[in-house]
Amino acid sequence: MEIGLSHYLVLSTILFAIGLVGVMKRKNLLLLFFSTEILLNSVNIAFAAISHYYGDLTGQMFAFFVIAIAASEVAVGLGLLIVWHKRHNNIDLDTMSSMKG
Amino acid sequence: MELFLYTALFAPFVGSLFAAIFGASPKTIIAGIIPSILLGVSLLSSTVLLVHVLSTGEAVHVEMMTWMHTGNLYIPFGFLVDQVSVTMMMVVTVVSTVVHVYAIGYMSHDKAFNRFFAWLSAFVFSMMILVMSDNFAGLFIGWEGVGVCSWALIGFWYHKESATWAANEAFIMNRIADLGMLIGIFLVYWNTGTLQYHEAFEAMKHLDTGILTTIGIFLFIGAMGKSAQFPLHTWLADAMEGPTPVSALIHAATMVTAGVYLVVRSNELYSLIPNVGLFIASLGAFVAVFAATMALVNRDIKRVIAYSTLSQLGYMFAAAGLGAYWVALFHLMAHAFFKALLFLGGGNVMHAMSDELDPFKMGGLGKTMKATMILMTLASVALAGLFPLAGFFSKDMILEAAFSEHHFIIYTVLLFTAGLTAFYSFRIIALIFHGEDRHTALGFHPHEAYPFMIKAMIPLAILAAIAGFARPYYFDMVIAVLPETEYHIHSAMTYWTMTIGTQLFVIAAIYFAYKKYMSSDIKVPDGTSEMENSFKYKLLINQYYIPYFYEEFLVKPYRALSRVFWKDIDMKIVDGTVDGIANIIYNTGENTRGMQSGNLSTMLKWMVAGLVILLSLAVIFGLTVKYSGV
Amino acid sequence: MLAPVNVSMESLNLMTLAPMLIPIVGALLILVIDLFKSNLDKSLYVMLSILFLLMDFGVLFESAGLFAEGGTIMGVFDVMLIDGLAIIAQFIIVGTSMLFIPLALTNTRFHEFSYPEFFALFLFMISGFQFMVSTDNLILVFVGLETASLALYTLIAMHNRAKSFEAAVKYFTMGALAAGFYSFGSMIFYALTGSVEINQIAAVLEANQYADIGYVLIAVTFMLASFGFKLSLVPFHTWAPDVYEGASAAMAGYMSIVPKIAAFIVVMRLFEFLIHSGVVWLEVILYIFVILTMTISNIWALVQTDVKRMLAYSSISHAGFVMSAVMIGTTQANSALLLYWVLFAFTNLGSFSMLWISRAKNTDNAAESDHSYNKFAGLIKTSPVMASFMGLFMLSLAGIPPFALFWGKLYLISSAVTSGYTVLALIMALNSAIAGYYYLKLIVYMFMKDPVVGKDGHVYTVNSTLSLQVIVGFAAIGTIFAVAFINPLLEFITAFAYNSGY
Amino acid sequence: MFDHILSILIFFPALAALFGVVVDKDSIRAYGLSVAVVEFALSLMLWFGFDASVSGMQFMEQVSLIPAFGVNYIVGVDGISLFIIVLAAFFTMIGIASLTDTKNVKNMIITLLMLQMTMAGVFAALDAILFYVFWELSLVPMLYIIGAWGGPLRVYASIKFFLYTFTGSLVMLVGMLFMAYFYFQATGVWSFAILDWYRLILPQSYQLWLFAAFFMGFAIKVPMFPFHTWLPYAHGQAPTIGSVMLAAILLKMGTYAFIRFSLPLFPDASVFFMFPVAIIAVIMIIYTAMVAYAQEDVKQVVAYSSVSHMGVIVLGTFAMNVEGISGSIFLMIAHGVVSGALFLLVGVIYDRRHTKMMDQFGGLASVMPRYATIFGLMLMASVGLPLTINFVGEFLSLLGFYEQSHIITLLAGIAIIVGAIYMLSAYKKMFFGEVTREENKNLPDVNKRELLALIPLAIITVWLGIYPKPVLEPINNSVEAVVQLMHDKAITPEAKSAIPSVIKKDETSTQEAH
Amino acid sequence: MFEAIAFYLFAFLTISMFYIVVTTQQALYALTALAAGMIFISAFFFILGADFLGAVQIIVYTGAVMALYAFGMMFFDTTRDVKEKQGNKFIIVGLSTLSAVLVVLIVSAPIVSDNIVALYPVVDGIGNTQEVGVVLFTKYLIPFEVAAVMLLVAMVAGIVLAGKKMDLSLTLMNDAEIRELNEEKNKKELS
Repeated sequence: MEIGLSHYLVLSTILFAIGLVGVMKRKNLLLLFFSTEILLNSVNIAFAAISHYYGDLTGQMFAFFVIAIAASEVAVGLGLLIVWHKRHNNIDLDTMSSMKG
Repeated sequence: MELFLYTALFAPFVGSLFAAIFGASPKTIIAGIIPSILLGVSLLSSTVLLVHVLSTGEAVHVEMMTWMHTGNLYIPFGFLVDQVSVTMMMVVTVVSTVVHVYAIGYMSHDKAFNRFFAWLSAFVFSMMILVMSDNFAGLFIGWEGVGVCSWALIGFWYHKESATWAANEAFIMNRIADLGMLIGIFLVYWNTGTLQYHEAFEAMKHLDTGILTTIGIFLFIGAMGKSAQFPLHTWLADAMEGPTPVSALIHAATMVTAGVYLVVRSNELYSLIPNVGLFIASLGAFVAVFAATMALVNRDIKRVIAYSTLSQLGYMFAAAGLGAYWVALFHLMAHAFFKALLFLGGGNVMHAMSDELDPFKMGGLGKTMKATMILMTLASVALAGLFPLAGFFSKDMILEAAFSEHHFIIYTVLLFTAGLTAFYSFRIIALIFHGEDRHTALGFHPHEAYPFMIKAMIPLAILAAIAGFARPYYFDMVIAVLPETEYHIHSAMTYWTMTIGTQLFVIAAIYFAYKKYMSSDIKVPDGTSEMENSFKYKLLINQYYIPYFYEEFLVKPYRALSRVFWKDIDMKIVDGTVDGIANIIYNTGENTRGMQSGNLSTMLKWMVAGLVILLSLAVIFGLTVKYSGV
Repeated sequence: MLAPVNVSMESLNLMTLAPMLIPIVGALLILVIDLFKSNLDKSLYVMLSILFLLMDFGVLFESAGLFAEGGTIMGVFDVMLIDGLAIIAQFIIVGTSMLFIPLALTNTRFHEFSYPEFFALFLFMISGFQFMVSTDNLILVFVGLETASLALYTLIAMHNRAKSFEAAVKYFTMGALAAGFYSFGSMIFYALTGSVEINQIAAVLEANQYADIGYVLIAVTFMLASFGFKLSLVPFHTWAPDVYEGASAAMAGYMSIVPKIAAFIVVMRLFEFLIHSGVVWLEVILYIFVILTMTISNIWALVQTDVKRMLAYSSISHAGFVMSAVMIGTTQANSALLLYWVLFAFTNLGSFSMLWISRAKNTDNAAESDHSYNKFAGLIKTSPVMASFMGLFMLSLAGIPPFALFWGKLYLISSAVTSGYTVLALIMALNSAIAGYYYLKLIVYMFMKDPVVGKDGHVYTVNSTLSLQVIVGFAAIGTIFAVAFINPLLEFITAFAYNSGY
Repeated sequence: MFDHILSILIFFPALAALFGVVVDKDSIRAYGLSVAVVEFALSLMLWFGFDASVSGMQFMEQVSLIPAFGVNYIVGVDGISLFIIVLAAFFTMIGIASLTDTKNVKNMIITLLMLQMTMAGVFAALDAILFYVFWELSLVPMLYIIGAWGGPLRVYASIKFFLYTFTGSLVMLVGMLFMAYFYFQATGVWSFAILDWYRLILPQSYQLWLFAAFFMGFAIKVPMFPFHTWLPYAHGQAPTIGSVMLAAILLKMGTYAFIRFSLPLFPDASVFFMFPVAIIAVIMIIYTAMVAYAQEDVKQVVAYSSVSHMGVIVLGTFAMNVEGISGSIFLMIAHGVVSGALFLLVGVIYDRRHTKMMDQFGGLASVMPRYATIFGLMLMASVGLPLTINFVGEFLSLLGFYEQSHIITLLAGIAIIVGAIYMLSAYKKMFFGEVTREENKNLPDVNKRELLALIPLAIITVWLGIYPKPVLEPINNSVEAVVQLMHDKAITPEAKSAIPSVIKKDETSTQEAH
Repeated sequence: MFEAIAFYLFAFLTISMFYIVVTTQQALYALTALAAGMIFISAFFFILGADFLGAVQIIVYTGAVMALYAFGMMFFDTTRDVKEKQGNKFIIVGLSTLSAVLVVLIVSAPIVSDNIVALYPVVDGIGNTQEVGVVLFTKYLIPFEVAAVMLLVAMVAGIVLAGKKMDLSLTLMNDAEIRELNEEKNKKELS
């Protein structure tokens, strides 16, 4: 049973879908951020796999940069999270709807 | 001659302007005198022109300036004084001069004296344009001009509801006819390429009868309105709300005869379409008897005279329709004189009776108003057509024409109408001047009119008396432009029988009228007598219920429909649709703005939802391509 | 062992990097200055930023000259791509930034401008956008995009009010999701073609004759979702109104222009070849997007009570309007897009600056938000000049000729007409009519109602300083006399776009 | 000196309006009036410099605006536009002169001057985009005038006015772009110049669509049934001056555009749509006249009467012959003068009584005789009395259309009846009868300022009614050129036969030369 | 064979870890599961021969990102259950299932790619790290540098947001208060 590219892609897609579920389901900002990490990580698997099967390094490069981006996002995201928490003393999305319409 | 032509035309205009300058200022006698003098000037000029035309037999034709010129259309202000128009000019200037002078007295107590003269002179000016124009457009200018002057003068006492109502009625009803006239003019233009009488009539000779018939009918519709022919006749009786001089000038002598003038002027057209002519004649005969019947019972002096006018217009149309154009014109002239006289006399009576119009409330006025009585009797005799006054000559000719053309029905109707005419004329003479004094009891103190007013009427009286004798000369003059139709009854026997028979019939009618209304048991009717409750009387006094019909079936539905159009269709449907679309858009926004709940979680769901929808579409498309392509 | 890599400096074309490096240097300088001496006045940083941006602008001219001579320039291992689009987009980005940064010089003090970091981040953001537009490598696009976005989130949050945090968080979170979409989309492209460079992707797909159209569509879908977020296309637009409302007016105005033009450029690069290859699906989807975005956001804008929020929806609508150019995909349409955006920049600069001028420190208690319509009632009586300017910008946004945006609309609709999109042209026209209503609403409030805030017109000009007035004046002149510079602009844009193959 | 007179005419008032910002508000009225007088004098100079015997465009100026896209600043006048420009300048002058005490008079004057710019621009523009620019721009001052100085529903009315016309004209814009594109396809050059477009012969199917697109814009502006409902609101709510400008000039834009664009560009489509349009025109004439009759507010009567008269103008336009088109252009001017005057007159009484409801009046003829006289004159002109200005136009319009259809003209001719009905009944309600209301007993008659505005209008009304030649002749020459162009361009046999050729006219004109 | 087993094992592990992340009510569980999931992912990288990436994954994610999150969590009360009110579960479940099914449906079909030329081919016999290094510092030099800028931006942003007194509003404070604040700050620096 050969593991082909498709397997990795399917895995990646499933993980991505899990990430999407998390994004939609999570009302806690921090856990929401976790879900976005899942999204990015799932893509990384696919990149690495494609890179492997094509024998091309570009995919690894992409994954590398995705990691960097994820890390930066975490920094900014946490900054915002903390500021928000300082002000409102919670990180629940449902409290975050002062603007609408 | 051009100078005289312009003088004749513009003198009334100058007079009108002069009076108009004082329009808003208090009464000044000069505002009446100057226009009257200017009208005299116009009369003189017209006379000069008449002499010129008589002596040379040549028409005077001038073209003052271009009015409209675009494309192939070319309409000048052109004026033509030929045998027909000079007749009309004489009639107009004579009657209007007399009426002006008379009105100085008649209107002397009116606040709006100046305004009256401004309008009256303006009317004369319009009438002069009407008769002098050498093209249909010019005719139409005069046509509408007299219409508006008539409107202003009928509604002269604008504080009276009835007067303003009558004015509007007259104007609108005339407009209905004018539309016909306008269409006629369009037809003339598009078929002949010109509106000049001469060229147009020339071109018509080569046209298809169908088109000519249409033209003839539409032009005649115009004439029907102005000359108040059935069914557009109701305005004329109501127009009597205006001051009496106005009625004399406009609604008896001049304006209402414009229709006859039009038909006479278009004789070349109507000669080509005898069927339409016959229709005109029949309608004329019908109107003659129709109006005469209404005059029989009416209790308003002026309305009686108005119906009589209507009836006489019927005669004129009968004549014109039968091709006896010159007879029609001749009757027009004669009628102008005696009818104006009759009206002015009526005006004297009104003056005397403080604007009371019911002859039943008068009686025995002959004692105090001898001059008026004589003049009115004279006019009535002329109207009745007794020898040797003008009416005899002109009316007799019409009967002869009908007879010799073998239209015996028309003849009979007209003959019968002659009797009716005599009857109702003398009915009011008898009621006003003779019989018992019924007015003193009602608190009236009648007095005779100013002497100069009486004097002013005298020329008319003279003309009404002698005009008939001018017939042969007149005939010689107008045959230059009108068809030479002389009617000779083949046998002298028949002729004399007819003439004398007619005279006797008329005299009998007069006698009957005197007998009935001079009796001392005439009372002011109070609606209780048997006669007043009879169907016939009701029918006649209500003018055959035609005004009622108009009110119920035209005016009220129009008003209601207008309201429906405004409130329901315009505001609700048309505007409602526009606002509805706007509201739908706005409300869509209002109702869906909740989608933007401001909740981050919802926003994220929207994003994912968008993605999923796109994905589904992509899959569907991808599968379609995959399985359809292979 | 790997063979050593020999690279000559010439082949690197380092010149292509110059425009992006300048703002980075500027930003670093600002950070360094702050290290040595804190509490310096904001005017210093504003002027420094402007100086660096000016330099940047000048260098762009240099690049433009090079492009005009030698066509597209690839640089630094073919990662950098300086073509006409890149140059025009950078002109717009840098130019607009230059015009927006003086808005920091307000009369009243605002939290964010007290920090030099604000200006540093601002400059970083600009360089991020510049990178984003001047490459066709999806990696660099991604990195540039994130650099700019992260800076932007921070800038919004630095306004330091509850609403601005909320806005930043919303923007950030959705941005993170969009980043996920982007990477997934790139991944599929990579899987399909083995490349992350757009021209390579295009070439490979072309060679395969789009055999795997389904996969292409999946990739396109993810890309669309990602850039739909950036461009605020319905239904990915939900962040826009909230973020505009939460951000300061100056920032909101900036956001309505610069990030979007950068995104538009990438979208053009990414989708143009697909559209030209006859991917019907994409065309249909874009058609739907365009119409949905234009119409729905217009309808929502109708019911707003806050001017800034209305302008947010209006910006969405404008973006949808312009998106049609991407769908049409002709040179005329692409030129129209860029032209439209330049003119839109002028107009929005004006309108948001006007809001900014009138922004008080505190939200007025009487009014429910910072810039409610009610606040502007009767402005013509209290502050006629202000009202006239505001009215002018509203008219321009509504597309009333001869003001700036009309010409953009004209050219854009014309491009639709030229390509046979009759229905689209009509829908665009009718949407302009709907949009007329909400712009008009503000005019109605300003010109036809009686003042409620107070007789004193000073309320409306609390922030007014000379620099703000200059900016507004500049925007007004650009808006009114747009017709004077449209021709050279259009010729320039058309030539550059055409020579870059768009 | 005539080289740039059109540009001066267009931009002088705009510049003056800008300068007006600094003029003190007590002196602004004098300032505005002097500017308007100068503008009017300029327009008269234009008239005198105009060579009536030339049928083409005169005083042409051309400046490239966006050569890359074929947008140019091209202005020029021919007989069709000349008089409307003069009329616009005239009404601006009259309007400013007759301004009564208005709040914010300064803004009003500035707005009016701006409006004057747009009006001059619309009629002088010979480039479709330039035309569109002024066309749209003219909405703005009007919006402000209605919205800021209007009645209680002013905001609703002004927005309705703006959006309705705006929507229509956007559709028109799409049409223009298509037209330019077709021109581009045919020649390879972008051009929006109308004179260039005239040379383009389109297939009939294209013409039909383009005609429809242009029609949307024009029909709403005219306004034609069923797009007319903005008008009563606009008039009802607008201040006097607004109604005057709207009725006198702005409505004419639509019908003018029909002659400038629809007819010469799409002769076949015009012939194709002739009957539908004519039927709409007839509905406008009769239906709105009846609606006018039902009104209770005298201003609404005049407003609806405008729609009715515009119907006649449209009908004349679509007569496709020289008589009809000349007539409709003349009627535009005539209706401008007369309806403008009528709105001014309504304004006079509104200033005194602050109501326009007819049942509030009655018997005014005795209280205000001069007023009644002038009103009467304008009323008679409005109902199309010969020797007043309206008659010439109405007569020619109907005459022209009679060639195309007898029945429709007959129906349209009902205008003269229904027109008389609503006008006379309105006049009767206001002026006749006894003075019943106490407050009406001492109303002052028209004062000098009002006379200053009204007398010239009265003079024009009569003068051009009697002697329309100075106006009609230049119109005629230009219209002949247009009709000939249409004839030459027509491709379908129906259109060829419906549009007469003018060339055969030579022999008649020599004959009439004496 | 080994590869297949490893793949399925780690696939199962990652999926379950991430499943825990999105479903658990305990923030600490989620954090731990996430960290574990990341590490399992690095296993894939090693399987796929991307050793460098695997290392980075562990270092950056588990080392840095998770540490950051852990710091972040210290601000909050992590012992409490995370309460999440769900409006409509159907939407979430429906949308995510649908998306997964759709993508899987397409992706599971084999990709037929011709014409793919590896631009930066993996060369046998050379360590992955070295290869990556060469590509990273030639072709991807610029993205690499930009990523550096990005990290700087993130750093500055983090400092500004979390470190600079964002809980005070300079907008609303008056001049005197700000001066006081600055003096305080200077004092701290001096001391």
